[in-house]
Amino acid sequence: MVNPVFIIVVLLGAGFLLGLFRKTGISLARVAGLLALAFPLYVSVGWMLHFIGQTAQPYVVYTAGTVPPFSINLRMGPDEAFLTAAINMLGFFGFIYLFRLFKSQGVSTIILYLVLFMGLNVIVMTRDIFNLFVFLEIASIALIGLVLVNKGIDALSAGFKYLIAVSVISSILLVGIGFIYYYSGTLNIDGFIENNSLVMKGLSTAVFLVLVAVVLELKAFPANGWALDVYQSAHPGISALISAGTATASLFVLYKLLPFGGHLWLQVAAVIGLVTFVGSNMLGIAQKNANRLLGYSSVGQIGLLVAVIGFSDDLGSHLRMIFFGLFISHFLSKAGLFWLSGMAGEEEISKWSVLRKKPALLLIFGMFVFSLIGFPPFPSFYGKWQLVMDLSGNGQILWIALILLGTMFEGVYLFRWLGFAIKHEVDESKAPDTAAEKMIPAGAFALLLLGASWVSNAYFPGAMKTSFLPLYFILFLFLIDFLPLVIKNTLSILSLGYYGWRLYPSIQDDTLRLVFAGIFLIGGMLTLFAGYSEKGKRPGFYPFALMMYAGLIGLVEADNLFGFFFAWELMTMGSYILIIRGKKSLVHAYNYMLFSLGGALLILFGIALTVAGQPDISLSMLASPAYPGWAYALLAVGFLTKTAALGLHIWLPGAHAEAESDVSPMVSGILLKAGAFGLVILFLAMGGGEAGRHPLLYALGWLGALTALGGNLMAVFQEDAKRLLAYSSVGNLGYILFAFSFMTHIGWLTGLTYSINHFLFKTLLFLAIGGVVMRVKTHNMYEMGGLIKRMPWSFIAVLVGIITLAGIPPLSGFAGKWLFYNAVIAKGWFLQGALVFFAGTIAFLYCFKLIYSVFLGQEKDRFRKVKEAPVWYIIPQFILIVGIMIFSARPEIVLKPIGALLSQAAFFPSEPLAWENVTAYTNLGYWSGFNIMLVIGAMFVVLLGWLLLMSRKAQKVKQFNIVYAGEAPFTPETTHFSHNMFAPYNKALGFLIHPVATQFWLGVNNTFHALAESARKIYSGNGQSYIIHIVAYIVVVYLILS
Amino acid sequence: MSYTFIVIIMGIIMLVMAFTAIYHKNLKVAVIASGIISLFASVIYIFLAAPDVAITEAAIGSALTVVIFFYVLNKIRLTDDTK
Amino acid sequence: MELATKTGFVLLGLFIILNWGLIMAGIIRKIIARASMRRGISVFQPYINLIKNYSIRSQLTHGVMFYLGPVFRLSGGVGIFLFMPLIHDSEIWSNFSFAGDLILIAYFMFFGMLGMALGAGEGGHPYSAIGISRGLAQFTAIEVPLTLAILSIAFQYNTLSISEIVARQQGGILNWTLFTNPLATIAAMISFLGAMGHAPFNVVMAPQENPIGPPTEYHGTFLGVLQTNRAILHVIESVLFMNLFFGGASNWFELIVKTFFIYFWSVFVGMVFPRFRVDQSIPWLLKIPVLIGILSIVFILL
Amino acid sequence: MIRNSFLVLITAGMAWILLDAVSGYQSREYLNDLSGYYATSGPEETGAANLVTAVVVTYRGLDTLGEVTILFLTATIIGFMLRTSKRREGSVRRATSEVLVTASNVLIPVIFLIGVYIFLNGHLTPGGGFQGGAVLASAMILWIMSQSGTKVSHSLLEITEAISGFGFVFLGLLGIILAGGFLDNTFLSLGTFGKLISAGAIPVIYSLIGLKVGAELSNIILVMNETQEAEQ
Amino acid sequence: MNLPGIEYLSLGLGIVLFLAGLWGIIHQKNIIKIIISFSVLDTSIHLILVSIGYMRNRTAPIIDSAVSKTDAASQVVDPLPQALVLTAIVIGVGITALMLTYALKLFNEKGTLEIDKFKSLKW
Repeated sequence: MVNPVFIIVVLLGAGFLLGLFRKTGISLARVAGLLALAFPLYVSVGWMLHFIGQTAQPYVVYTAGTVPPFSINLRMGPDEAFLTAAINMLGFFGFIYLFRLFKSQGVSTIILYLVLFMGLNVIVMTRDIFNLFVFLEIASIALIGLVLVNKGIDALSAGFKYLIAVSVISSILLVGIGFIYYYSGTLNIDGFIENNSLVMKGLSTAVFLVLVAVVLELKAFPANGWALDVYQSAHPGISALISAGTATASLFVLYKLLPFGGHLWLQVAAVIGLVTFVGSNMLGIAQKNANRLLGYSSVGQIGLLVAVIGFSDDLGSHLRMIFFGLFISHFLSKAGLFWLSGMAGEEEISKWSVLRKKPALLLIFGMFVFSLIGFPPFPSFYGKWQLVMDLSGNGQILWIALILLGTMFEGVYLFRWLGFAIKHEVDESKAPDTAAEKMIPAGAFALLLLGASWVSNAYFPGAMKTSFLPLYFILFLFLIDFLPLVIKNTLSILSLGYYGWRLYPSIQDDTLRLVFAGIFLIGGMLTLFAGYSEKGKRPGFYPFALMMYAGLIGLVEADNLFGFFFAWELMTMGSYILIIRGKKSLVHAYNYMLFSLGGALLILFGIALTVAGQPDISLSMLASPAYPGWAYALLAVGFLTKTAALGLHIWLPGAHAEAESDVSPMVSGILLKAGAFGLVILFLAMGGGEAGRHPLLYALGWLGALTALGGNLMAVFQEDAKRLLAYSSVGNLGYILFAFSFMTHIGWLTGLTYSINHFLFKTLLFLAIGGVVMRVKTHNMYEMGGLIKRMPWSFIAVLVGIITLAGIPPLSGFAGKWLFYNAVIAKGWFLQGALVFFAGTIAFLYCFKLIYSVFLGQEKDRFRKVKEAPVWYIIPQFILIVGIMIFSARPEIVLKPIGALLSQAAFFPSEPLAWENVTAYTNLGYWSGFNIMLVIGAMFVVLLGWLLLMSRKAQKVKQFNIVYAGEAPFTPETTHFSHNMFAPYNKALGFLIHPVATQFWLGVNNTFHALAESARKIYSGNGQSYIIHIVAYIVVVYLILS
Repeated sequence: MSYTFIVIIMGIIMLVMAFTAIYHKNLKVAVIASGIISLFASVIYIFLAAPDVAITEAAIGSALTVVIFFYVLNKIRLTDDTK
Repeated sequence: MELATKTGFVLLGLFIILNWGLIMAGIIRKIIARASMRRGISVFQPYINLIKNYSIRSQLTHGVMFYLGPVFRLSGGVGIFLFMPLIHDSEIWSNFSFAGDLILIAYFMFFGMLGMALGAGEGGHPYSAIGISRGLAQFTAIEVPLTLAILSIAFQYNTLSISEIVARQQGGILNWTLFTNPLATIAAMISFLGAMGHAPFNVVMAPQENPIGPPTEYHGTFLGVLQTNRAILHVIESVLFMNLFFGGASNWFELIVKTFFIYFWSVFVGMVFPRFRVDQSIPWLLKIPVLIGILSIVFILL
Repeated sequence: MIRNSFLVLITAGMAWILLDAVSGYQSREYLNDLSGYYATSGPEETGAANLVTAVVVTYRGLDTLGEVTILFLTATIIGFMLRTSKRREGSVRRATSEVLVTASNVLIPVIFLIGVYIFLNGHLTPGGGFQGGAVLASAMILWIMSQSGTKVSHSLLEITEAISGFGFVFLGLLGIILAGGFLDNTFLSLGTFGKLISAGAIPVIYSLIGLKVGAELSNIILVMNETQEAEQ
Repeated sequence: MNLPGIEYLSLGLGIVLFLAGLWGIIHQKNIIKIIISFSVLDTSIHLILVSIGYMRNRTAPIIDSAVSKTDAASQVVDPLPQALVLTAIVIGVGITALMLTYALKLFNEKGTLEIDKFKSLKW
């Protein structure tokens, strides 16, 4: 272990000596600089490793051969080792990033760079406040110098604003330090904390001055315009240093000095931090400039970290863990994002699509974005989770709400940005700068981020562990992305199969889970099958598809809330990428993500209110939440965003319709069940039949009924085949929600039957329509017509699908309807039931429209040559048809064990469904799927035979021969009656589907945008106003405190 | 205390100078006013038993700063903006 | 009971129903003609039509679905028959009603409709699709009062089994649902008007009245099949309403009389009222009959 | 008007805060533990008669190192900003007066010597590296004024800057190796109290500081003088 | 007349100058004026710091003929604030010089020194 003072010696010595080489020797200087920066990295990483291995004790460096408080001392403890290691890591890689720049800018910049990092190291290590002041000045000034590597008025004026702002802040700091010395007689941090209390007004004011100055150094909102300007105008390589480097050091300063202020200041820091987090992120919504946006984000994230420090009393022993998680994500991602900004070379976030030319960059970009918002497996996920849990344990509910609100705002702009990068049209003439010296740092930080994720998982407390096995496989898929599609697809299918085989023994007794696992896994394999028909390598598809499935299965597998939420987020992340792959999916995927994120945050909130800081986070905790009403409501709404309940549904149609042909069935037939599964878990925990009278469930029942009606009604008026199916999914999920809300035995059987059915027929329909769309290259049904002759197999699939959907006997859809009636009558929810029934009849309209417009009616000339859908689409469809047939004929295979479980596990012991061979009995009625199938089958065959016999000589004629009495024109004008098919219906009931929800969310969106747009006017660009903000901020905070 | 009167008088002058430095339209006059504040401050330092500080303030805070100001002001040969 | 015996009785029942359907259609058309001071067709005209159609030699088809459409249609009609208990307390005339209850029948009605829709759809003539779209649209509204009525009586009798519902209405005319739950009956009977496709809810048929509607597309044997189905369906739907609201039938005579009046009700109303457009009929159906249906449920709950 | 009243308001707010900060102020009677230690043990430990110097160079040597670094940074940045722009191409604006040239030729060495004297005696008398450095810089100013129009070489300044800065760090390092810690001055003999050659490494360090400060300040002035910025 | 000690006076003077400097910074539009105000502010801080280190009837913290090494503790004023001020003065001049250089460059870019004219970055 090297004496940390050598960090100063080497960096400063090198800095001074490089002054000799100002005119010549830039190459030498660059190498020397890099070596000089490698040294502190080596030192601090060495210390860190020793601390981790617990082979080192905190080390104090005394200067001047005297003990503190008489001289200045530096400390190298675990915290310092970690932070300096991070800072020096940034220093090293940041230097590489700027390597080319240094050549053009000369040795001076290298000197500034080395001194900057010397300063940051000392800021972290020093235990003397005046010394802190000096080195804060060093760091600020070095940065102001570095800002100037960007020429022009912008950087210059930003640098000046920064300079005067920092000068005023440090003046305040200095005054505070002076009075602290006067009142306490010491400048030593530890000495002060040990011996002083703030009873004296003068001293507390002095402490106020010091701490408020530190807070301002951390760019507290809204007195932070000066920093934003620098973020925007500085070279991205430099902005990275500000965001990740100086902020890190300043954060630690706050951590060191906050004990000065005692408990009061902890609260102040928490408030200031959260205000900054929420405020800054909200203003970010309106921001379009990439670097400035990163500035807003940086300020916000640092605010959150400040708040975490402020919460240290509440967090107790978890403080370090939470801080680590949030900090390291911000640190790595923000530096990485600034670096990427330099590589993209675009200021407008909409032009970041240029990254697409280098997929690796896009991948890294995505990683950073997800990590910033706190998606798994990144460390911030762990941090945010634990933070929220602990806060809730201490009853700090309002804080949680603010944290989640800020995160939501952050998601709003970060995902817009990510979406642009993935999907916005790209300027062909531009390309990202992928010079090695820029790739290395960005790549290294991305790898470090992965490493930190692993560390988080490995070292966080026991319950917060999840199997990383699927993640390793996903990583593997990223690595083999260059391989041909066949291999990747096969591997993916096999992996799902293997996982199912591995999982089966653990859930075979839990039929509920088994059903959902079956939907996810079998559905996954079937839909992946369609992928074989894709051409090319389909880069970037498989890792995310598997990520979604890993998440889905993780939901089933999870035995605690953490694992559940982990899986939930994983699924969201994967599905988002899958959805955004569609050609016109930019907006829709964005909407999907926003609703998913909002939902996930509500779920997190709900979980927090459930767990409330208790160590036990198993799923059974849901049965006795700390704040039952709120927890349940939040969880329910969270899950409903995924099931697209009415009002929260507006993301779904676009997202499902515009997705790729084989992605639509994944996200519609399979993914939606995640929400249903969430509801199942939640409702079960609410305590079986007893909870049936819960007002929440009553409300959800109505919501489900209205969703069913609204979704189906909207589906009727769609001209886009996939959109029609998507709205139909909204409606169907409404049925499912409705059925589960019953909280009765039969209600649940209904819900599960609907779930299984919806999986079967919606996957089938989306696959079939997807195959058609692939061939005819349009979604508009009125442009199709008569395709039955070209695509008979697809037609059969759609026919089976709509019969099942409509619930017509003998197919399994009827099972759901029958159970549904029994449940409604038993429960007594007649009005809602009638509503849902009405929705069910409306389903006929769109079913007919779908099959008629696409396959029947007049054949279009332009489609006379289209082929049947690819065989890889047909195969899974027929497997699904077989599934439907089996489920139709022998529903008891599935329903019986579920019923047994529902009774046995004492969820819903009463009113069971009795089975007698193949006939099901309730106390109301009976139904025998097998017999119905048999009777109808026999009858159908007989009648068909009879007709065949009677019309055996039937002559096949072309369609137009009848219409035109045998004299069809050569190219007849086709009159396919399809567009606006249900115009009278629209006239009658169209008012019901007035897009209230869309308008509402649009209004919310506009409100926040307008708010952000007007609020950010305070950043007038006038350096003096920024100073006024600072002074006003100080005064206001003081006012509030006294 | 005999110093007290001197300090009071100097303080009044310094305040006047501060007003001048902030409000005088001629930048050079303003610079000189700020230099005088520094200079008088260094005298007060001597009264406050701080000779080291006094020398430093006189040499650096007062003289050198004013020189640098003048260098810059000379470069900015501007008449209308000095208002 | 042996499956063969059962099948035998079922076929016999089907035969009776078919013939009664044909005759009833003839009688009613005669009555309508007389009421409008015409002489009208022969009562046996439906038989003649049927035989004529089955014997036409020239048969044209457009494709598989065109072919299957009538089969679906007839399966729908026959299927309802198969699952419908005809005579109260008679095992031999209960058909295959052991396989499913009221809900099965309610949903099986769609089977035939779907087949017709698909078959006509493949014909390629836009008028077919226009007719179907109107029919389906109106049908959604027609079903709502019926559903409310069904829910009402299911709750009233606490069963969904048709045989059971009939059994509960025995023992005097006052035990009929008509009297125990008049609101449900009114709602259902309004639905019945729509289901029968007579005025004022027969705008669905409007495209067919032009010379090139589905009846032109379907001709010969196909049309025969459709006519067969219509005969069966009209009777069997009347049987359903009879079972639900009018005490069922304890013998064939009762069945014939009751179905005749039930069916006649729809024709009678049709003669009195003009035709609704679809966008008029739907709001109308969703207002008054639905309100009545809701009241019937409220009434039962009280 | 609104703006001004707001400004008055926040200034008043600051006044209020500062008044609160001094509210506990009263004239001090005793040195506190920290300064008492400096007064009693400082001379012994460091060998410096000037306690301020003892504090500046040893006890708080790290601050001083940082402060020198700040000066170095500002000089570097100013150089970086101004040198990259157009330099004056030896254009003579006006002839320097003979008097000034002659006087400066005499005065410059004297001023220079005074500066050296000040920082060499920093541990004994008031004054030290900063003050001496400032004096050296004033010699520089004089020289520039007298040499108007000729180009001045930066190399000497840069070498002085670099060597003295590095020397400072190096002496600090010697403190670790030879004595009790970074910037410990006792690795050289403390000598006789009150003599020029005493107080261990303090005079050496202060001299380096003086050279460094002088060089930096001179550099700033030189660059400012040379730049043609804003002289269109 | 019982006059207050000079330390009170200089402390009060320091505070007033601080406010004056601050007022100049937030009120004056001209960048040079802002810098001048900053240097006033800087000076005021030094004055405050030195004042709080002062003790009546004591001498400068230098051991010489007047102050013996042994009871220096009762004879000299607090050396530490003075040391801090030394450091602060040098830092102050550095920053002032830096600000001035910025002012020069800014003027060169835009031909004006009005701070509201440099608002190319905002929001």
